[in-house]
Amino acid sequence: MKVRAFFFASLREAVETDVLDIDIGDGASLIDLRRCLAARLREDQMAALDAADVRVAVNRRLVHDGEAAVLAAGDEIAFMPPVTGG
Amino acid sequence: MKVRAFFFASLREAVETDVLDIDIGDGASLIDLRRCLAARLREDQMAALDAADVRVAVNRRLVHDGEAAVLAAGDEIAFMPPVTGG
Amino acid sequence: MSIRIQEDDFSLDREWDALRKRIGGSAGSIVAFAGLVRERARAGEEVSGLFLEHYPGMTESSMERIVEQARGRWPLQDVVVIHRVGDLRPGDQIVLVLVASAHRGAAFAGCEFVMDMLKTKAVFWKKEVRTGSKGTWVRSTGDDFERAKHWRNDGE
Amino acid sequence: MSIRIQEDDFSLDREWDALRKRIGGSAGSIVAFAGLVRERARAGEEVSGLFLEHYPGMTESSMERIVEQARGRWPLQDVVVIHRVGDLRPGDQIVLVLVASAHRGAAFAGCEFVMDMLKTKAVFWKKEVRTGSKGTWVRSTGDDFERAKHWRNDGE
Repeated sequence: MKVRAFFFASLREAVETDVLDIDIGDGASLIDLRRCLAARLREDQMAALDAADVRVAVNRRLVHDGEAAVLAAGDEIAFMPPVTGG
Repeated sequence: MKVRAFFFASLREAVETDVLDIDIGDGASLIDLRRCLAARLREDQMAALDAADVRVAVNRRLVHDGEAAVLAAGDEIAFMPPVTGG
Repeated sequence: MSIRIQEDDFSLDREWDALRKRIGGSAGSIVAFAGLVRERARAGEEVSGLFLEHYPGMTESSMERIVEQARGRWPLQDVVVIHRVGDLRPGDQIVLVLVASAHRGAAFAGCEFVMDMLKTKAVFWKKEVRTGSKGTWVRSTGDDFERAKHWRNDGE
Repeated sequence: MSIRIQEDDFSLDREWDALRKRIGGSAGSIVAFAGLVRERARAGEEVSGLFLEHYPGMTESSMERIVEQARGRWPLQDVVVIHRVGDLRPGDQIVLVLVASAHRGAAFAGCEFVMDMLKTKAVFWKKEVRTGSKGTWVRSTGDDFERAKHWRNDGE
């Protein structure tokens, strides 16, 4: 199935793109997605995505239980560094 | 000497004028001024001026020590009910 | 800095633009408060208007003192206070307080402080006018005094 | 009620007038906060601009949640939040929060709460751009987190 990974702000700069289309096996989890990304990105890029303060949203909802979430075709997975508005 | 007494808001309504010109002896105090006013105003009007929450300003400065202040010719004495702005 | 008393309405837009020109890129936060005439009094009765009275000279001094106190407590770059007097109708603007600071906490606190002091210390008198009645002179509420008092104890 | 994200500048005047029309004589207090781009970063370095980024859809939800929380805590008659994105320059307006209430304490608290939450919870990213450097992504400060936290403990 196909999912899309989005990268914002400092992570967009680190990964050098704002979106990656990813082909992944049905029923894949976020852990599987990270493995896919690790295969395509440099080590320093993965380190940026793996930082403790990076939050992940699936279809624009924060995933609080983390890596266990099972993905579905067409899912949008966003990697977000710490936010600040105002 | 001549001084002027000003009345604001509810006191203006009670006294039925916003200002009274008063002729008073040199060196008169606020106590003397009140005596002068008592001679010219009705009892209910004086009661309004004597209310505990009425503050008195001489030349636009609050008189904190009250009745002892000695007046000078041309002084403006203001009788002010509780203020509220905003 | 500007402190004014006027019968005419004020334009928030004009004051805001002038303030922004004065502060340029030096202050990051502007807080504005506007008080409007409410169509109902505290007890719920319909109000047809508000009459505001002041004591020229003394009222200005009382406002200046309030603004000075605010500037002594917080790093405020600019403060504007405009207070209307005369006859106002429901929905009309009564008062505008604009505060600019590099720190939003200071801008909020400064603006709220000025308002709380205007409610209890500034030399104005307000009469609520009602259809078919003589009207009532408004007094600061217990809440107004509590708010004014809290600034004395509070390190904020 | 209005929550918007836009590249274009906003007009406080237009928002203010629209708000006043909506509330009529029913609310006595309006508090406005505007955040402007400062010409100096926290450490004092000159800033040539700010770049703001958001996540369409998710950012709006985060703002709606903040406004809902504010309305759950205080009796607010109307709330407007406008947040700009894209490239901004020193002195430019970034964000506008307008809150109307019958009670000035509620209007002040509601506006300050929304700002404190925007600083720490709203899905935006800000980069300070400096002449001759790559720029720095801004993070909420310790003070921002303290302010956001104080609303949790505080009965205000």
